Amino acid sequence: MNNATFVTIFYIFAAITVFSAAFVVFSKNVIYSAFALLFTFFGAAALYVFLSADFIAVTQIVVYVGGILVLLLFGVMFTNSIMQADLKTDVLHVVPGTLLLVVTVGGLLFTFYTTGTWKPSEVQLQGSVVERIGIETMSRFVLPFEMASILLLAALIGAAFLARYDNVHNNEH
Amino acid sequence: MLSLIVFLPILAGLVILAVPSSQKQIIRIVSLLAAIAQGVLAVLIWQGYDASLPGITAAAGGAPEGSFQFIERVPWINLDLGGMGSLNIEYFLGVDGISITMVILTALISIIGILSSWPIQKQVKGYFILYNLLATAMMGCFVALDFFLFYVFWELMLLPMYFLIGIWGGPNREYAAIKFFLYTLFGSVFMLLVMIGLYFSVIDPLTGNHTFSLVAMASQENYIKDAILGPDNVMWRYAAFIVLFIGFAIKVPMFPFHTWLPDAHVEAPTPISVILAGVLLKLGTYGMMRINFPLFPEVFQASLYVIAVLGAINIIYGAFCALAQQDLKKMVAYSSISHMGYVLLGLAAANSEGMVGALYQMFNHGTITAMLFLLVGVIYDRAHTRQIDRFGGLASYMPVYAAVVTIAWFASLGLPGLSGFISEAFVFVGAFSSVTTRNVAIVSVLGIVFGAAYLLWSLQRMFLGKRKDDAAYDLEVGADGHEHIHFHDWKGKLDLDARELVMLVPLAVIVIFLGIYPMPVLGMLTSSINKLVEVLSPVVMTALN
Amino acid sequence: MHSLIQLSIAVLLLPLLSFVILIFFNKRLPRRGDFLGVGILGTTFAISLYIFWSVVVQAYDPAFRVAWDFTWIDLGNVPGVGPLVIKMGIVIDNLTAIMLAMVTLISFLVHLYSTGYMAGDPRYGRFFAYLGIFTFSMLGIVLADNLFAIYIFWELVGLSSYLLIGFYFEKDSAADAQKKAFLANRVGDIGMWLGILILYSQFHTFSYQEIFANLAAGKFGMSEAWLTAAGILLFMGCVGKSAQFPLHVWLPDAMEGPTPVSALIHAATMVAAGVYFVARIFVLLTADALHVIAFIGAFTAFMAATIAITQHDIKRVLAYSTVSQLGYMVLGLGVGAYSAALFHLVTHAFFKACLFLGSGAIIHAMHHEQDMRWMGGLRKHMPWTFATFTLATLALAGLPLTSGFLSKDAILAGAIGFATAEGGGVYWLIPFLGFFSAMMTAFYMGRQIWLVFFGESRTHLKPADDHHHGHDAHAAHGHDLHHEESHGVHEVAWNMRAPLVVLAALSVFAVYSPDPLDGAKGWFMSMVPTPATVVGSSSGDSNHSTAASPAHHTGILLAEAVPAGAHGAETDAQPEGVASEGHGAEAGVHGEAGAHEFSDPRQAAIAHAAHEAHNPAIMISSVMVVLGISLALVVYVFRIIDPDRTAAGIRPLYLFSFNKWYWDEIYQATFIKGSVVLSKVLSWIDTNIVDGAVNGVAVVTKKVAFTSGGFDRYVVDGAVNFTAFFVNTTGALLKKLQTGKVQTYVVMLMLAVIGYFIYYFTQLIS
Amino acid sequence: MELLTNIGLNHYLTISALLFGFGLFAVMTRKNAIVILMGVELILNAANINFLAFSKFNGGMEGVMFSLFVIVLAAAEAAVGLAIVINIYKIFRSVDVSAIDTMKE
Repeated sequence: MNNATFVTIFYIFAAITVFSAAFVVFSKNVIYSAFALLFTFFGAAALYVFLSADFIAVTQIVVYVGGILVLLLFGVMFTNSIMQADLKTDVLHVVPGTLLLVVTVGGLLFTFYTTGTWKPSEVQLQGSVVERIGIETMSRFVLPFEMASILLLAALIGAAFLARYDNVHNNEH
Repeated sequence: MLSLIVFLPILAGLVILAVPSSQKQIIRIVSLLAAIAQGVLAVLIWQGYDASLPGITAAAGGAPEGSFQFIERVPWINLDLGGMGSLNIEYFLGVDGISITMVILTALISIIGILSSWPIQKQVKGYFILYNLLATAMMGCFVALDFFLFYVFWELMLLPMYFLIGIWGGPNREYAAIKFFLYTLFGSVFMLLVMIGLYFSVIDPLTGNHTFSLVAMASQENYIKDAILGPDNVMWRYAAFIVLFIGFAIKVPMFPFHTWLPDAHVEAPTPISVILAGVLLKLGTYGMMRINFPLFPEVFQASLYVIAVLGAINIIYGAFCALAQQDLKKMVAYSSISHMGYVLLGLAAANSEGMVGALYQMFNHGTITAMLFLLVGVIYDRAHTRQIDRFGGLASYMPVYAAVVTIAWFASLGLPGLSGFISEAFVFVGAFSSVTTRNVAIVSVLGIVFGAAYLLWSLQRMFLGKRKDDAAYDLEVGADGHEHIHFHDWKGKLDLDARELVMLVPLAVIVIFLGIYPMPVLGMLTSSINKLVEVLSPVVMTALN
Repeated sequence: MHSLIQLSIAVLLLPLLSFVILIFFNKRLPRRGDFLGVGILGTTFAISLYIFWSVVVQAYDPAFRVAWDFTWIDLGNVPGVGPLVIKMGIVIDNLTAIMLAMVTLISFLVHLYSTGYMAGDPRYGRFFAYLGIFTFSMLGIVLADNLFAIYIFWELVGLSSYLLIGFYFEKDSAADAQKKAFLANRVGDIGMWLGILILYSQFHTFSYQEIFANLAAGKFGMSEAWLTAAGILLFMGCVGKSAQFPLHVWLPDAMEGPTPVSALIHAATMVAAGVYFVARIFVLLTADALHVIAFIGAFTAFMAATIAITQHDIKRVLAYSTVSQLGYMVLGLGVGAYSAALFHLVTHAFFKACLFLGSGAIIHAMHHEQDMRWMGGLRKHMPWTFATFTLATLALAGLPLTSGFLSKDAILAGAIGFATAEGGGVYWLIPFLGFFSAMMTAFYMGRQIWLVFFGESRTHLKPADDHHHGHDAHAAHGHDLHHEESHGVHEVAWNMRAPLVVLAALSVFAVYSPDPLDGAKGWFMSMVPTPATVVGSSSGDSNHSTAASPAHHTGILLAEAVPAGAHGAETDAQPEGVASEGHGAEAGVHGEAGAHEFSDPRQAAIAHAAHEAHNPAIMISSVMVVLGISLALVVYVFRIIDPDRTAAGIRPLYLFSFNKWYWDEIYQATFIKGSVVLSKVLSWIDTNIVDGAVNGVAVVTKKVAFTSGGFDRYVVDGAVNFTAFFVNTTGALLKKLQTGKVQTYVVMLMLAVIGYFIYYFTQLIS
Repeated sequence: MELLTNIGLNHYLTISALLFGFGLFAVMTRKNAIVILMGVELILNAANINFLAFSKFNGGMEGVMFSLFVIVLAAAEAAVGLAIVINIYKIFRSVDVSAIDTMKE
């Protein structure tokens, strides 16, 4: 894979990511947003591959696309009647939001490009990092790992508790 | 032991809180039982008291043990003040000859006060809770050996007193209560300043820290030389002495700070008058003996003559004012002023005879004046007036009452054989023996005559002479437009009843017994007084400085 | 403890027992317990008589002395003084023994008499109780061995006197009189108390013996003037109690009490206590103090005699006569006739008690008529009373063959001796006043005897208006059995008669002295010799100022102490050092009775001169007495001079005497009114100025408070309110930001972040 | 041109900045709670890209590990967030966050 191909592919995925993200945000229809988000995730996963993080990319697809996105879709379906014509969402704070969007992005980009003092290391990540992830997980990052597992458990229970259908609770309100 | 005797009334107050306010009898009985228990404890303390230990200052080596007795000492509040050091307040109780006398008096008067509170019908629950709070504060003042603790009890006393006068008092009660409260508060504000100044001037020799301990403060060697109230700061020491003296003098009350007393007495209900005159006034002179004088002995020595003159003014001025009064209770109030003048005079003598006389006078005035106020209460109960002119020939109506009145009146005018005489005699002996106060003593002796004059005159106008007709009474008492119980309604039950006799007879017995044989009380206090005189004597001061 | 001490304690306490029992239980006892009072006093008298017998008759020693004391108050180790105790004790010597017998005898007789006189009184039992406490206090004075104790009993006597004068307290006059008596006595007492204080402040003891010993040793640290002052101040106690000028006004008023009380207290015993007390402190009186005492005594004797001449009330005449006679005793002490004065005390006690009891019998018989103008002719109705009353009158007048003659004469001899020794001049005034008073005494007593017992009954002459006095007494006594008319005048019963006879018998010379003209030959004056002074006479006549030095004194005292050793053994509880010296002093003083060899030159001179003056005194006084009696006869029996017309002729003088020299009015206008006015003024000052100042401070504080309140409301509070307003407005504006919408908050959050970024980067750039 | 063809750190950062901006915009402006959640996911992805980019060009594993944890966190967050949204829906019968302004009171 030569450099030109690499660059081209990079730009393609970058464009997919950015534009689909823009679509997510600007689309009035929630369903469309959700599907656009799918592309964003894919794009991001591709970018991860470019960044030598193949395992992360796979995880991204499995977790985001397979889990979170489905969850979001279910959320959309739970909270909106699909048959209902008006699946659009209203916006508010458009002017300050836009302003902030421009300022934030502009600020960030300005910072990135003016800093110029990023000092990339001589040794960059090369190839697959799966094995190193495994080693790191079980050595330096064992504590965050375990904590993440506890967090997940807590989130599992919490989500199940919150979302369960509680008739009595309902009636009270 | 001391904690128990101090906080028993408050415990009783808590119990009363739990009793429904309709159960008046239970409330009274609980209070009475607490007071009696307090009395029993006082007797136990008296029995266990070793009269040979001196008190006033610490024993050799700086420890209060071996000088004070029944000591209870635990750290109470420890505040770190950063750059200013730390604030160490102790819960420090103990008795010596001066305080044990007052403890016994307080316990006795508390019982009498409860008995005389029996007929009170208005908000009985609140009354007794406040009363018990007052009893705790009084007792606490007498046994506290930490200045801060003393101050806490001292201020604690004001509150119940204010309400007891302001709620259960006579027609002009709010005025009297406010006057009492503000006056006393005015005095104690300065005390607070001096207290803090003293704290930073005194080092406890045992711990090396600053201390509020009155025991440590009473020894001049514990003062830091250049501290604010240290021996070098003569001006501040004078100022501190004067403001402390005024603070205590207001309580005594000393001329010209006395005017709250007649008002407070006239408006206060009988038991509160008894407490006020019987115990509270003594706190002023007790404070002088415990705090004001031993902490500033050289200033005390310099101001003997002034104190003696003020005492003499109290004696004679009080007697004259009493002579002019038409209201019997006001007359008795002024007699209190006159009699507390003897205490001041005795203190100013600065020798053992005078100081023994002063302290003994405090005790005796407590018992005698309690009798006087109880007796005034008795006649007010029956006639609903205290105007001396409206009575006459009462001795024929109420022979027992007249007899008790005669004993009380004669005790008050210092008849030998009754306790008041011995204390007054010692005061004069002391004041005359001291060269400084000799002239004052000579003038003050006139007080004996005027004291006899107003008491005998009132006795004559009320009790002797012709027995006024019932009809005449009707007319006179009814003339002011108020509905009074007329004397003829009381026929048969006019004289003292059993409850009143239970209050009065023990006091009369004490007054007579201590007049014949004073050693039971004097024996306790002599060694402390001798120590106090030694601490105050100029010889010791020059040796130190 | 010596057996006599034990007995004397019994003597002291028995009357107290009588008081305690009777005051509490008199209503529950049969006859109100009068038998108990009489019985106890009888026992007391018997014991006293035994003491008298043992001391005076058996021992017959002028220096007899037994003492006992105990620690009453222990003040511990007093700084600057050392161990200090205050002791109470009893001392028995000849004088004490005599006084004990006298007091208990009269008290016993008065008890007995009262069972008749007071019968039917509603407070009959209480009367005996009061008599009991009086007797107790009086015996306390007699037995006390120190100044503090005597002061205590002194005031207690005052109390019992107060109670007894006001026994009929329903009468306003009685209530006034009792108050007056107590207050007048208090005025005297404060003087006495100051005197005690002067002595105590020097020696830190109250004991006579220790004070005397210290004085004799010259340890008195203050100036001589203070010692004189101490003497005069102590004498003030006597002035009050013995009704000397200027405090004599209470005694005549004290006659408002029941007559037995007048006899016991206001004639025989209590008023004599003052004299007794001066005798006790006699040795420490300086010459100056003695001069003051002599003049006051002489003046009192004279003044009271002049007043007695014009009084109508039978008891008032006797009261002023008592004042006059007390003046004699004080005069006697003042001139140094110590033995004579005490002798007169005893003789006077008996005959004056007899007179009072006799007058009581008369009053009783006359149904409480006390005005002599309406009496007369009682001689036939009351022969016993007449006889005893006359005998006592003769004794009082000082006619030879009576006890009064012996004692009065000795005093007058002493007065002449004193005047001679002091070098004449103004000092002759004292014997002159004495003799003049003797004449007047004879005159007014003759007048009394005649008005009461001779002539015809004048009861019917009494104007109806004048009845109220008797009436009141009637009502108070509850004697409504008889009516005022004097039909029932008859001799009194035996229990009232017997005391009169006993007391009259004791007014005869033979009881006291074998020689009817010289009391000095009798046992009394031998047994109670004049003690030597302990203060020297340096302040007296400068010619005699070779006062014995303290060392000289002590030497004599110690030397003389040896023969007294026999009695020294009897003083078991005495402190060693000082007391034995004191004992020696007493012994030395009394060592040679009869031949008075005083170490003090002034005292010796007076004693000598008095001895010389004995015969002139007898003659002059006899003449004066005869003159007085003759005058009385001329005026009232032979009617040569009409008393009424004479009185009208010298009306100002008459009124002056009749109104008692206006002393009451003067005192009323000055001291009493002054005190009341002063008290009113001070009370006004108290309420309006002192308290006014307090209230003024309150008002000012209030004003300040209102001002600062205004300031507070409009400025301080205004600021606060503005702040509140500002906050409120800003809040109202900012509230709009609080939409409750999460996204608004996010927007703001981001704004803040961006703000920070911008700040950060500007910082970074610059 | 060099800048465009030589893919370096800044390219990734630019992408992540844009994603972050879009995510923030969604969170700020959209009324629908679900879309807000989506915006959050976008922000998380932007962060992930940054992590990985820095990790890549730094040669260290920390960024990789963190992005792994971020994904885990995102999963948990999505689950809980959706549960909350559903609860909100149950209570208010709406997922319009502008209507849910009970915090105002």
